[in-house]
Formats: sequence, structure tokens, C-alpha cells
Amino acid sequence: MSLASIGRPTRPAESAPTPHPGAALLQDEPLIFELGGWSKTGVDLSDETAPLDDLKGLTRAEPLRLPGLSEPEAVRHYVRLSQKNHAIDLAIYPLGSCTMKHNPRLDEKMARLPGFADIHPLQPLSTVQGALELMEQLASWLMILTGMPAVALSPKAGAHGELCGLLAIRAAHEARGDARKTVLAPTSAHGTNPATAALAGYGVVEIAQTADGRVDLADLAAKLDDDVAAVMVTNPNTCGLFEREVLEIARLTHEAGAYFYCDGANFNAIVGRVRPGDLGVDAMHINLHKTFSTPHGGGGPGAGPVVFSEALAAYAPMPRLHRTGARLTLIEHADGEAAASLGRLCAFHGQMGMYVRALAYMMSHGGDGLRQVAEDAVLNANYIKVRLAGDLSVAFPDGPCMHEALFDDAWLEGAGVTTLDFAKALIDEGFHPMTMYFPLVVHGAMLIEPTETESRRELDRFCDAVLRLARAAKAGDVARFKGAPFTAPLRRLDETLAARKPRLTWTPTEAG
Amino acid sequence: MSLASIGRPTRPAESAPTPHPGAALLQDEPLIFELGGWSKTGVDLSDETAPLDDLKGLTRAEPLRLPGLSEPEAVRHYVRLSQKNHAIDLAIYPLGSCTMKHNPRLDEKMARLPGFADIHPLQPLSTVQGALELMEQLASWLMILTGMPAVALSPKAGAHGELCGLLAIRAAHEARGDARKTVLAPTSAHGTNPATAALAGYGVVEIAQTADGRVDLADLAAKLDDDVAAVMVTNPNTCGLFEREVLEIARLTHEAGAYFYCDGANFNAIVGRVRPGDLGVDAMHINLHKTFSTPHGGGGPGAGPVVFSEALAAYAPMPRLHRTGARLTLIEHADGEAAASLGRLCAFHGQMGMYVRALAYMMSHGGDGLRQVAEDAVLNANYIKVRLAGDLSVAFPDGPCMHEALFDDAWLEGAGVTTLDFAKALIDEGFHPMTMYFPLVVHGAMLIEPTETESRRELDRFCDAVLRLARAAKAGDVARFKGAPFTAPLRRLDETLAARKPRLTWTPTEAG
Amino acid sequence: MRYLPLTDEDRSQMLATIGAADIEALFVDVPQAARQGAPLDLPPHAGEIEVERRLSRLAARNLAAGAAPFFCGAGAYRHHVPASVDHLIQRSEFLTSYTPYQPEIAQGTLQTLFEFQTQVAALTGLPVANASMYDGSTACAEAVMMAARVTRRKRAILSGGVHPHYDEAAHTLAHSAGIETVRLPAAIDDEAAVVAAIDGDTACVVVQTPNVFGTVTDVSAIAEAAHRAGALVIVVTTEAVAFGLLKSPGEMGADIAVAEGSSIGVGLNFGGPYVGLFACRENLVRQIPGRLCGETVDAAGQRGFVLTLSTREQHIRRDKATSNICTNSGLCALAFTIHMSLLGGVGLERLARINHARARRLRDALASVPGVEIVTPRFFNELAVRLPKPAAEVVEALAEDGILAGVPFSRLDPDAGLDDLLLVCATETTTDNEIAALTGGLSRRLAR
Amino acid sequence: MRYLPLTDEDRSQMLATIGAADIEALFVDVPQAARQGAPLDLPPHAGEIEVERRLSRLAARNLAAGAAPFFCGAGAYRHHVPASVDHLIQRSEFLTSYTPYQPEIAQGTLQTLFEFQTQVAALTGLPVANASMYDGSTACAEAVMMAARVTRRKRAILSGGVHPHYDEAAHTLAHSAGIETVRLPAAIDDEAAVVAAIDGDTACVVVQTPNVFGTVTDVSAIAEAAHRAGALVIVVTTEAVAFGLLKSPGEMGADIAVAEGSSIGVGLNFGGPYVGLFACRENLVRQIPGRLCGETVDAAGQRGFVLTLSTREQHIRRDKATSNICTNSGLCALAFTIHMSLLGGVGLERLARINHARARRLRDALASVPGVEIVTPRFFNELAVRLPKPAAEVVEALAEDGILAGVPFSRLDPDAGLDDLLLVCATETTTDNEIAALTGGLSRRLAR
Ligand SMILES: Cc1ncc(COP(=O)(O)O)c(C=O)c1O
Ligand SMILES: Cc1ncc(COP(=O)(O)O)c(C=O)c1O
Repeated sequence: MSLASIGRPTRPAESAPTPHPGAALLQDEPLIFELGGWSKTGVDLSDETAPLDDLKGLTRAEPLRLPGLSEPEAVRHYVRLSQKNHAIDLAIYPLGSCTMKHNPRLDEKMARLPGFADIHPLQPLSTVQGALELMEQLASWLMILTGMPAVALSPKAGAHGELCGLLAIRAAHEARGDARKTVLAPTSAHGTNPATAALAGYGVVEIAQTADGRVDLADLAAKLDDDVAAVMVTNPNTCGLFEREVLEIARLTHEAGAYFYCDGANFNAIVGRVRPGDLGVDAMHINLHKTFSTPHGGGGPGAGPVVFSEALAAYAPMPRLHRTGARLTLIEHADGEAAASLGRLCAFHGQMGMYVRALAYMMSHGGDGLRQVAEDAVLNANYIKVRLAGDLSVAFPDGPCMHEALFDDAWLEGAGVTTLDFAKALIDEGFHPMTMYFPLVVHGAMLIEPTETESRRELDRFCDAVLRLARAAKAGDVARFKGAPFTAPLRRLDETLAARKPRLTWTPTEAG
Repeated sequence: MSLASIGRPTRPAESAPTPHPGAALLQDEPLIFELGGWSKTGVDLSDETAPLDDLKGLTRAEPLRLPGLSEPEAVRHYVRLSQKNHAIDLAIYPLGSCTMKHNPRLDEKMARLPGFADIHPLQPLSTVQGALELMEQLASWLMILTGMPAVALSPKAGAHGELCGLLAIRAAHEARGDARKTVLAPTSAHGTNPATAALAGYGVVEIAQTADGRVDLADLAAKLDDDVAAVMVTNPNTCGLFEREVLEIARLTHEAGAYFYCDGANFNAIVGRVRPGDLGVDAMHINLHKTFSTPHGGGGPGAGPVVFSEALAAYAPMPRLHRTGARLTLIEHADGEAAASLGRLCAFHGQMGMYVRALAYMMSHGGDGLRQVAEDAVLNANYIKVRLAGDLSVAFPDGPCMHEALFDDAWLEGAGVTTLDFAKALIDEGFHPMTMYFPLVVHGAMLIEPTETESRRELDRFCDAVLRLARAAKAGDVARFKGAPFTAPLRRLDETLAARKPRLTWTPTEAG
Repeated sequence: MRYLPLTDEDRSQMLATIGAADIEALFVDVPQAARQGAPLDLPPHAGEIEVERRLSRLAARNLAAGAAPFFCGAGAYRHHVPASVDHLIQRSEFLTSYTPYQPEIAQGTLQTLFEFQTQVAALTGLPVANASMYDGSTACAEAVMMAARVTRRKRAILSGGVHPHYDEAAHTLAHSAGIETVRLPAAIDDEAAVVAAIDGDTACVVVQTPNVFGTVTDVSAIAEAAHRAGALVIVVTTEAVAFGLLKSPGEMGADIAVAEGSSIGVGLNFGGPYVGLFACRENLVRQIPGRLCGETVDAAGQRGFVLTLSTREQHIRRDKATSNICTNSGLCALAFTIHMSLLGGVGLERLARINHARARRLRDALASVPGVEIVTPRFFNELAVRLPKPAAEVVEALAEDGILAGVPFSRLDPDAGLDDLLLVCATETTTDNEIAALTGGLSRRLAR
Repeated sequence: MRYLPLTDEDRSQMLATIGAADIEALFVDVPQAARQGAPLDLPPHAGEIEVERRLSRLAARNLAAGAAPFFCGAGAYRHHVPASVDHLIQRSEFLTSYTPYQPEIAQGTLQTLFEFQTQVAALTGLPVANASMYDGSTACAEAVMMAARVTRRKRAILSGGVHPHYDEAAHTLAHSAGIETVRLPAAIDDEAAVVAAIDGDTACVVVQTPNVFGTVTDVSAIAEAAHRAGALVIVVTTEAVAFGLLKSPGEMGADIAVAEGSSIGVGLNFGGPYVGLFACRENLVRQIPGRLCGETVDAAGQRGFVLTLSTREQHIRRDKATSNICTNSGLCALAFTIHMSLLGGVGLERLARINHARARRLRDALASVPGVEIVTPRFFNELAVRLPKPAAEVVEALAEDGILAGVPFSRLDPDAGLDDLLLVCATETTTDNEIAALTGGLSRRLAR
């Protein structure tokens, strides 16, 4: 029996009491399990078969109970569902820390070339030289852009890259027989930082933050002892600020025999203008799905290559690319010159599909275009910050921000409207809300990252909407916020109920 | 000066007084001309250039005034606009006579193979043998399905096919020195029939219709004289009925020395079950974008191949396919054995992109699947007819219909609601209306064609909505109809105004 | 079958609801004699894998333009189309919608048509454009019919520079309506001859620029003469990219401009589907063939778009309509509009300059090949060269070398006595390597 | 640059609004020493034509599976994906949206995730599944960590039939957390050895079926032994199509089932992106890693979906989270869901039977090749054969003949002393011609 037997009966969307706004075009759509098709399939297959004699006792007891839809039904089902999503292709998607930028269609086209999409990871290397060269070129772009001597491509996302970096650091210490147990990270760090440190077997100690939103050097120095394996700092940080004292952070860290891990999720703000290698960084992951625009796809897949300093290069994971003259090979086993490697992070060689997209994106921009990316991203963020500063409260008002503008909820004081309410009201204006309640160091945080691919017109539309709402909130028009959203496919969803009585799969009910 | 200087100033969509229903996701979107970008381009091109010396005096006086958008802006613009459309991928699209069926994605993929999409119409024939063979295979499927000995592929749509057919008929008569001046067609005929006849230089005389919605044989016989070049009959006809007396129609027509042109737009109802060649047809066009599912694309492109009887085959247009052993060639000039040809209808060889899609569709269904297509299309139409018969008035109640069900507005008598009002109200239920006011022989006609690719569930959803509305109309809930639609991106549009003061292009205004 | 949602259970239940014994009962109206009993001689249904295999095999037997040095033009031109264009036109809401008969739920299509019309008007330098025709050749034929309606005259004069297929398509259509089409002898440049041919019975003159030989012509003088004689001027363009650089038809006095739009957004497709552009002077608007999209307002006063002036059209006017066209080339028009919206005026002009520069490069390279003579005096991106052998033979020979060397004029018009003319074209996609391959191949083949 | 909407005019006006003298003023916080002055040694921006040329050249240097007789498996399987799947996942609304943090405008993604979880639960025969992991190998590693958390024990036993990459990935992750992974010697079938290895300190046993040698195993006995010892059972599957035919992990007593889902909807992609399936028993749900989508209602009482139980996750729980995963494999999960919704249970079972039949055909053909010995006793669509020469050499040689003959086991584990083993696989895409090509090639190469 399954979770579904607890709690509320499934209420098919059809029995919706009121028609949605926009019902003329936006269709209600039940779950596939409510569309019938239990005895159907939408794929025409030959009826070839063979005796199952040698699988006796190993085959399914009862038939697999899953519905199959004809292609017309399936296409309609998923097209209808798709229209219930917001997307970067529909409007600005200002989720701070997420770098939701335009995804070029050329990149999609290139990734689908049979020479990339239809090759097997374990084909003889002589038959995939083009693929290996693509990886080599991507690696070279990443090393030049970061000014670092080595890169590991295989991590499958940013968090996986963090793990890769910390495991390399662990390997480096272990190689010296110096088993350290602590990782320092600021309170403002993204949740994956402490989570990764813990996963890598480290205890996490938080570093305090200065009034101007940077790492508190004194506190860092105080906490840096010989048990500290690594200092994890995001730069530009999650408040959208550049760590002015980054060189000093690196010096202190190295002095203590620790390594400097930089969370590179915000690399978009400085690409082409600042090389982490010049900042004393020992390891940094790069989210190809952020800075280099591989699509987020509703939650992945991404890719999180990690660049390393000389000090850590030897500990990079398997597999590794190796060139001898015209021939490229993969070192897939941790022996010989790779003996120090931290080992393998996943099967095969990583996110090839993302590598193609990212390289197409890099080639399209070129060195000049990537530098412009950083400049426009920072320009757009500061423009928003200035346009909103009068009505909202900027968390760290002094000096420019980098790629994102951070506000707190002080300005909502007494308005009876929370950051959440405000975000939901923004939905009714046709916009996706900013990141809410992150970073944790700021009360009721609103973190806005426009990226460089927003036009000035779109920035103004967005700012006008935010200001319109801000004034409504201050004018006490609370209803507009508490009940929001009103014009979305659904009204505000009950997340508490979902967690209290989890229903994680569909199961037949009297209704269904 | 342009039309735009007459009439109302352009009102940018932004200044919309009220937010649309569904505003959270459905974005307002102005015209590209209102998005700026007059000095921009979204295409990166080399700055290669050359002196224009030998084009002196032949180049543009002033620069071309058209806006260019960056890719992010352009993608967003067209994605936003797309969401303001209904589509077969969203719900049933029951436009009678239009055969809006599912468009398989495999067909789109095949049409984009470089071997089909990236070949030039005038490449040496030795380099396009695969393309010619594809055309030959398509021709063969069409001839087998229709039981006709010849086919002309080049017509670009149904109406173009009608023209092709009538010009072949004219050529046949002229070859005999028998210059006939009249074409007979029933009042129920689609507008393209009389329009084509006139374009082909014929006068049009209408044939009366019997009480049961078929051609009136007596009237036909009476009007058939030696000035009649052709009789144009749609079968199944535009009332969704099969012409029971079709064999007699053919006999009378031939007896009078005229040719029988069959409008094959409704071939979907009989494909695989009835061969027009067995009905005495001399020429018939087939809308590949109807029966064989090439996408309608918001109004085309389509393709209208024409099958011919022995009597007309010699007059088929250029170019023609010719096979000698393993080698296929194109006869592109009307001499030699092609001397009798009616000539060329268009440049090159027709709608290759549509041929690939149609053949992929045919191969996928096979002979068995195509017959099933006809049966399911007819079954679905009769199911709707029966489900609605109780509340709406069926135009021709006796006997089954074929692929579409025709209703008149007698049942709305006195309800104060017109067919148009009813159709617009259907939009608020999330459905695209049926064909209205066609055919002309039925008062306030509502012509419903579901096609075979609708599931029973979707048919029931549709019938439930129609019945719900029908009861509301009879119950006198007039407001729900007169003001409809209420939930679409726009309210009812003023078509009279558009025609009285035509604004056909955008021009700058103080506003814009 | 994967495209058919009904199950056998559905079918029998539905037949029961209908009250029919079996499916045959629904086909009773079909005469027994005409009912197809035995299954037709066709293969059975096939899965995607199988269909893909069969069609891919056919595709593999064609030499794709992108896979060879490529110089073909003559009415169809190979240009790069941005990836976003093909992505956008495949959006379900564009791809699988019908002609926008219900404007309240078709604003997507309608607004793009309004943008298309505005772009076409700007490109042709005329105030009004329709929502597309099948292609350039049928647009040209319809223009001739329209001119005859407007002038009530029955003779059309076509320049010898008009693409032979266009001439034939116009002739086919005009002939049956009793309109005479007079085509002047094929000529690289026949401005004078056209002027001379105009008389008081002339309904219209049809002039192409750049013409089929690539020659760029200023139509102004012809237009003056025609207007003096009360005839209309129809300017034909088969290479829409030329609008980025050359004087527009409107600037040169055209009353009607027709063009093949496939260069922008559409692609080669072995000749179709393409998209016909049709623009004219404002006073002719009620005679224009095809769909027109117009601006209006909705019940709440908001701007919206609808199909308009439909009293010209077949579904209202029947045998009095200005044309019989119904389905046009909507999706290709959309592709054109999107590509054009990316290019903008700035981009199209840039693109046109590159095309011209590439073609000059091609000309210079060919001029250096012994035996090759450059024939076209003033060209945009295509020109005619004279070879010491029949061009068709040379092209066939070079095809064996894997080079698509261009179009022999004799392929279009075998009777013009111009068998030694080869039409060659270069666009932004043509590389120096390809040009070198062509000149190299030509030298070899001509040497023999 | 085509992806950057701002014009220089926009930039200077915006700088003015901001009150910054120039762009440098916005980068003041960057230490002078670290400001990149000189442009980096990288090529300048390039147009689509150029980028497409460069990448196509690279792609052309790979031998695509579809272009050769193909028999590779070993953790990645080539299956046909219906065209509609790739079309649908490219819808802007799916492709360009983020993790569904704002459920009111992300129901499209959320509902498909709920469908995905339900399908994965049904396939694995377990009640709960998450919204995807990076791939099968990381899902396996996370499962080991989860088992250690649940049992508070620190040793994991891995069968010798587990894919070596999976073993290594699990080892890498477990090691740093002080969890020991014991891998039994590589063996075609080590059911008994696994049972023998279980003791009171065992946190979990990891068993793969079909295993890396293709062997199908009934895990029930192992499960019983493990449960008796208070250990959890993790069943790994790298070929998801096998779920259509074989006993599900749940049926065999698995506590956690992990699988590589790329066989359904995703494709080869040279190894990534793929999609990890993760399902478990209900009582373990609060220890599950990754995102979970759950059903709830909105303020108007309508059903809707949200991400739930996020108190397990890094963004809430930080260093106490069940995993550090954030971005997962959403779009691949969508592709999986769509393909699975087309197949349905009926279709997947059909597909699985075809795969098995093709593989038997392959086995029979190989059995007839002199020197080739069939090693795997019970298989689904993949099996190991012993060759008289090192398999790696033979595979290289056949690659020269344009045949992708399979995966030498030594490629995965050079130290197992199984250099003569070749892993070969057949799916619905494998034709008899391909099989004939392989046996022919093998005979030739082994003869020498
Ligand atoms: C600052 C920061 N670090 C790390 C991550 C984790 O990256 P990923 O989601 O690719 O695992 C994110 C992603 O949101 C982030 O914003
Ligand atoms: C009965 C009938 N005849 C002819 C046509 C014209 O076909 P097309 O639009 O392809 O020119 C149609 C199209 O609606 C039709 O329904």
C-alpha cells in the first residue's frame, strides 16, 4: 500500500468549481492516469517475440499498470500542461542566484547533431575524437576564462562540482596525512555549500558577515586554525556583492594551510573581466546552466565543471582528457600519473549535451562578447537597484552591486504584507517573482537578478510593476497581496498540507 | 502616404485599460514596430563589403526602416504571440470542411532531413534521385488510393488543384475544338469552386439541391447541355453527406460530353474505403494538408495534387515525373509526348516539404491504417451528431453523415442568440467553434468535423459544452452569448470597422 | 495505430450510442459497386523506426547543398536561417492552427500577419501588402490577372528577363481568361525593347529585377512609358535579399510588386513550400488577391487584428472573387517575418552587401578561368557566364565531381539558343574554398 | 552581439540613471590587481554560420551509432525515441523554466514531475519515488549514503555484478563520510557470495539486475538474508526497459531501487545528460535525497502540485540535509515521462519482449562464430561473450571496419583479469543486417 491511501481523495482537475481566468485558451488538464489508456499504447512496435524459457521465475508477476496515450492525446496533454509554466521565453525571470538568461536555439540544434547526441560513452576512442576535442576546447575556454591550470568536466551540476572540489581538497590533505575536519563558510552561503561540506565528511563553521555584506576578516582569521580544510566563499557573493578583500581571504586561508574554495555560481557577473585564478582561488565550480546558458529545463540537467589551482590539479577526478600529438584519449582509471585522483564521481564522462551547448554559447559570444555579458549583467542589476531604491529598502546601499540587487523587507514594515505576499502579487502583474528569503542574512530578502539578456524595455516594465505594487502595499491595499495570485491557473497553494499529508504518487480512487 | 494615415491612431497594446484574464501567464505584446530596435539587428554577420560602383544609381535612396530585435527579444515576442492562438495541439478544432487532425511530429522531423530540405529545385537530376523517387512513391500511393491512372503533384493547395483540373478540362475540350463556356456546381459548393471556374474563364451555373442535401439530378440533367465543360461536385459533399447518386451524376455528365470534377477536400471520410476512380470521376484534387495531415500552419502552406482519369491524363501540367529503368527524370517542357499539357502552374515542382510529410503519414498508417482513418472519422462525426441531435436541429436528419455533422439554427429560433453568438460563447468553454454559416444552403449553418484523431473523452467534453450552452441559450441566458467571448485575450472584435477603415500596415504615430 | 485514439471498446460503445449495427451501417450511402472490399495494394502501417529508415534512405540519395560547393540560384537562393526561426514556427500554436477565422483566439497568427504585411510593404516600397501567396510565380500570375481587371485590357507584356517559369505560369493562367501574354525574347537586358513594346492595349508590363540573368535594372523609364500608355507596371523579384540593397519597386514606379520570399526564413525545400509576396498601390487594394489582415478594436476598445476586406474573396464573392486562393503560405510567411524581425533593416542591408561582395568575388574568380566569359553587366548576387561548351554538360560533369556548379539557362528555356549560358550565384553561405573548388573544377572540365 | 539586447545608447542612458561615470565604476570593488585589462586570448564573437561550421566539423569526426552496426551497452543503451518527445521537451515553457519554486506558475513542470514519480514507483514496484537524480550512478551512491543514515551502520556490500563505474562513484562518496564499500570480485553471477558477505555491520547490499554482465538475478534470497541481518537492500538497474519484462525490485524485496533512466526518452549523448531514478519504501521517505513533488490544494480548493518535504533539503536543512543535490535532471525526467506516457505498460512490455528477442537472435548468431563462447546464462538484452583474443583489440579492429562491436569488460575494469570478455547488446533498433555484419566481422578478425 502507498502513501496515497493516507489523506485526501484525489480531486480530478475537471471537477474544478470555477473556470480559470483565460479559460478560452488555457485548458484544465487531469493527470495521465485519469485519461484512461490502460490497455493502449502510442508507440507502434513490431510483434516480434521469443520464448521466455530462460527467464522462468524472473519475469513480472502481474502486468505493468501504466496508461499509454495515442500521440494526439499525449501531445495535447503535455502542450496543455506546458502553458501553465512561466519561462524565460515569456518574460524576465529575475530569480536571484539562478542566472535565468536567454537560451540560444542554435545551441539546442548543435547538441542534437547525431555526431554528438547519438554516440555511446564507451565507443572506441578512435571513433569519438571529435567529441573528445569538443571537451578539450571547452576545457580550454574555461581555463583561460578563469586563469586556472586545470579543470574537471564531469561534475553534473553546481552542487556536484562543490563535492568534487571538497573531495579534491580532502585528498590533498590526506596525501599529506593531515586529516582536517572543518570547513568555514559564511552564513550567507547557498544551502549547497554546508550540505556539500557535510556530505564530504566535514563539520561546518559559519563565518560572520560585515555590515556591508562581506566576509568578516577578523572572524575568519579567528576561526582559521589547523583543523580547517577549506574556506568556501561565493564571489560575487549571494548578496550580489564582490568580496573586496578576496585577496586577503585567500592569503589568510593559505597561511592556515587550508584551501580556498570559491562557489562560482555567480561567475556571470565577472566573466571576461576577472579571473578567479588571479584571486588566489584553489577550486571553483562553474554552473554551465547559469553563466553559459544551458537551459534549466524546469530543474536541470546542468553541468558543474570545476577549475583547479596547481595545488589541487593532481587530485582531480577521473576520467581525464589526455592528448598525445593528434590523438586524444581518456584516462579512466586512477593509477599511474592519475594515482592521486579523488576517483570517479559518476559513470562515464559527464554532461556532453551541456558541453556542446556551452561551447556553442562561448564561440558565439567570443572573448569580447563574454566580457560584454558581465558588463551588461552588472549594468542591468544596478539599473534595477537604482530604479527601486526609492521605494524599497536596499539591503546594502553603499556602492554598486554586481549581477543582482538585494532588498530586505524593512520597507514593508507595518504594511501587513510579507515578502511572500509581495512575490505572489507580482505574479498577477505577469512577472515571475524574485528569489525570496535568500540569502538568510537579510530579513525577508528579495534578491533580483535580471541577467544581461533583458532589454531596457523589459527592465522598465518590471520596475514599473514592482513600484506600482510597492505603492499599493504602502497604501494599505492588503487584499491585493494576501489573496494573490488571482490571475494564475491556480490560487495560492497550500504547502503545509502537502508536507503534513504527503501524496507523492497517484493511486486509483473512487473518483479516478 | 499610406492607409495608416486614415482612421484611428494606433493604440499600443500596453495601454490596455484592463488586465487580461490569465494575465499571470498570458503577456500583452505590442507590434515589433513598437519595440524599438530601429538601429539594431539580431543576426551577427561579417562586415565583408565591396564597392558598389557597378550598381551606381540602382541602390536604395534611403535606408530600409525596419526594426531588428536581439534573439532574446524576438523569441519572447513570438512565443508570447503564439500563446494567443488556439491550436489542434490544445483541443479539438472542429472546423467543418477543414479536417483539422493531429500533425505527427515524425513528419516534421523527416521533412527537415538535409537530403530533402536543403536541395535546390534545379540541381542536376542525378543529384536528386531520392527526391524524385519520393515524389514517385507519393504519386503511387495517391493513384492506388483513388483508383486513378495519373496524378499531377505540383498544385500548391486545393484551390490551385481545382484550377489545375479545370484547365486540363479546358485543354481537353480545346484539343477537340469544342470551346465550352459553363461549369455546373451545387449551391452548397465551397467558394473556391465557383471562384476557380471563373478564374479558368468559365461561367458558373448553380445546381439545385434535394431536400436530403444532395445534388438534384433532375435539375442537373436539365442544365447539362453542350456548353457545359464540367460538373463540379464535392463528395462527400459540404453537408457532410455522400452523394448517393454519384454514379448517375457521372453518367449524365459524360453523356453530355462534360467532365466530372470532384472536389476531394473531404476525401478523409472515404480514404481506403472508396476509390473516386470507381465513381466516374475525371479529376479530383486532394488537400494533403487535410486528409494527409500536413500542418495548416495558421493558413498554409498546403498542397493540392490532382488525380486524373485516362481521358484527362494527357493534359496534366508540367513538370512530370518520368522513369527509365533505374533513373528518374523530370519532363519540364511541354513538347514531345507532353505537347498536350495544359502547361506550367508554378515555378519548379510543387510542395516538396508537404510531399515528405504526407508520405511519412501514409507510410505510418499503411493501407490498413488509412481505412481505419476514414472509419473513425465517420464514427466520431456520427457520435457527435447523435449526442447533439436532441438539443440542436440536424440539417439533414435522415441517415448517417460522413465525416462531419451539419446543424442549422432552427433550434435557436426565438432564443435571441445567433449562430455567431453561439460560436463565440463556445470559446469561453475552451473550444474552437465549428464552421459557421457554411454551407450556404443551410440557415445559420454549424458544421462540425471532429476528425479521427479525437479521443472519445475529448468528443464528450466538447458535446457536454455544446449541450450546456444550448440549454443556457434556450433558458434565455442571452448575455452569456451576446458579449462572448469573455475569457479570451480579446473581447469580440469589430470586423465592420476593420473593413470600413482598413489599416493594413503599421505606421509611426505620435503614440508609436 | 499510434495516431488513432479510439480503442475497439470505444468504437463498439459509440456505435451502440449511434444505434448502428456496425461501421458498414455508416457507409450505406456509398453505392455497393463503389465500396472497396479487398484491402488496397499498399503496405501495412509501420512504426517510427521503420518509416524513418525508409525516408532517410531516400534522403541519403540526394546531394544536399550544404554537402557540396554550391552555386545554384535562378529563382531559389540558399541563405542561412537562424535556428530560432525554425524553432518558433514549430510552436504548436503556430504550426497546428488554421486560417484565423476566429480572431479572438487567433491573435497570434493575425498579429504576425500584420507584421508581415508591414515588412513586405516596407521592402517593396509600396503602401499595401497581402498576407502571402503560394509563391513568387503564382503571385506574378495573379498580378497579371489583377492588372487586366483594373485596366480592362487584355494584353500583358513580359520582359525577356523574366524567369521562364514565371512567364509560363502567368501564361497558363492568363490564357484561359483570354488574356494574351507577350514575352519578349530572352535577353540579358531589354529595357529598350520593353519600352518599345508598350501600346494602348497594354494592360501591364512585367519586369524582373534582378532578372533571371542576374541583371539589375532601374525600371523607372519603363514605368514612365507604361503609365503614359495607361498600363500598370508589375515588378518581379525572385531574390528578396536584394531588397536590402537595391532601389525598391515602389521607388521605381511599380504599381504592383511581387516577389519570391523564400530567401528569408524559408529555405530551398527542392522548390516548395515557398512564400509569395504581393504589394501594390493603395488605390488598387480592393482588387488585391488573397487574404488581408487589418487592425481593429474589440468590444472593450482594445486593439486587435482580423482578416478583412473579405468581400474580395472566394468564400464571400464566389465567382466574382479577385482570386480563388484560400489556403496560402501562412507558416512560411511567419518564418519570413521572424527572420526579418531578427535582421531588421540594418541586418538585411548588411546581408545584401555581403551577398554582393561574395558574388563579385565569384565573378572575379570565374573571369580568370580560360574560356569563361562574364555576361551580366550589373548584378546583385547572381550572374550569367558564357562557356565554350553547352552549360548543361558541364554542370552534369561537375556534379560527378561533387560540385553543384549552378543552373544552365537551357534547363529553364531550351529554345532560347542560349545553351552556353550558366547562371551562377553566391550568398553569405558561399566560402572562398567553394569558389576555388568551382574554378578548379571548371578549368579541368573545360580543358578536356 | 545577437544575444545582447542593450544598445550603446541604452548603456549610456542607464549609466546616467545609475549615476555612474562608466562601466568601470560598477566594478570598483574588484581589486585593481585582479582586473582583467588586456582582452583574454580567445577568439572574437562569431555568427551562427561560423559556429555551426566549427561544431559540425567536430561532430563529423565521430562515428554516430546510427551510422554503423552497433552493439554497445554496459550502462547506456540505444533505443528509439518518438519524435514527439524531443519536440515537446523543447517547448519554451518546459525548456526555459527553472525549478518550480513558484507553484502557481509552474504547474506544468510540477504535474509532469508527479506523473514521473508515479511512473517510477510503478516500474520499480515501490510506493515512493523522487523527482530524479543526476543519473543512475549518483543515485546509487546516494542510496548507499541513505542506507548508512537509516541503519546507522558503516559498511556497504556491493555485488561483483555491479557496474564498476557505479561501484567507484559510490566508493568516492562513501569514503569521505567514513563509510566502507566492499566490492565482491567481478562475477557473472554471485548471488551466493553476496548472501555470505552479509553480517551484523552491514548497512546495505547493492545488487544489480540485469548486472553488468547482463545476468538477470532474482534478488529475493539476498533480500531475505539482508533483512534478517537488519541491512537494507539496494537494487540497481541500468537498463530501464527491463522493467517491462522482469520482476520489479519491489517484488523482489528491495528497500531502495535506483536506476539509470536514459533508455527511455533520453538517448545516448556520449554519457550525459542522463536521469537517475530513485524509489524506496514508504517508511524511508523522510530520508530520501532530492526533490519531491506532492499533491495539495489551492486557496479555492482546487488540486495542485508543489515541491514538498523540503525540510530534507539543502536550502532549508543546510548541513543536516539528506543530500546536497539542487539542480537535478528535470528535462530528462520530462522526456522519460512523455516517452513512458506514450508507451504505457502495454508498450513497455512489448518493447522489452522485442529487446529480449533481438538479444537472443544476437546470442544465437554469435554462438555460431568459431572461437566465441557465450558466458551469460540468463540475460535480458545484453550478454557477455568470451573471445580467444583480448576483447579491446578485437573491438578496435572492428571499429576500423566501421562496426561498433560492443564494450570490452577491460574498459570498465582492467584489473579483473577478464580481458577476454566482450559485452554485447541488442535493442529494438538492432537489425538482422547489423547482426550479420558483426558475426561476419568477428569471424574475419578472429580468423587472423
Ligand atoms: C550560489 C549557488 N551555489 C550553488 C548552487 C547549486 O548549483 P546547482 O543547482 O547547479 O547544483 C546554486 C544554484 O542555485 C547557487 O545559486
Ligand atoms: C470543400 C473545399 N474545397 C476546396 C477547398 C480549398 O482548399 P485550399 O484551402 O487548400 O485551397 C476547401 C478548403 O477549405 C474546402 O473545404
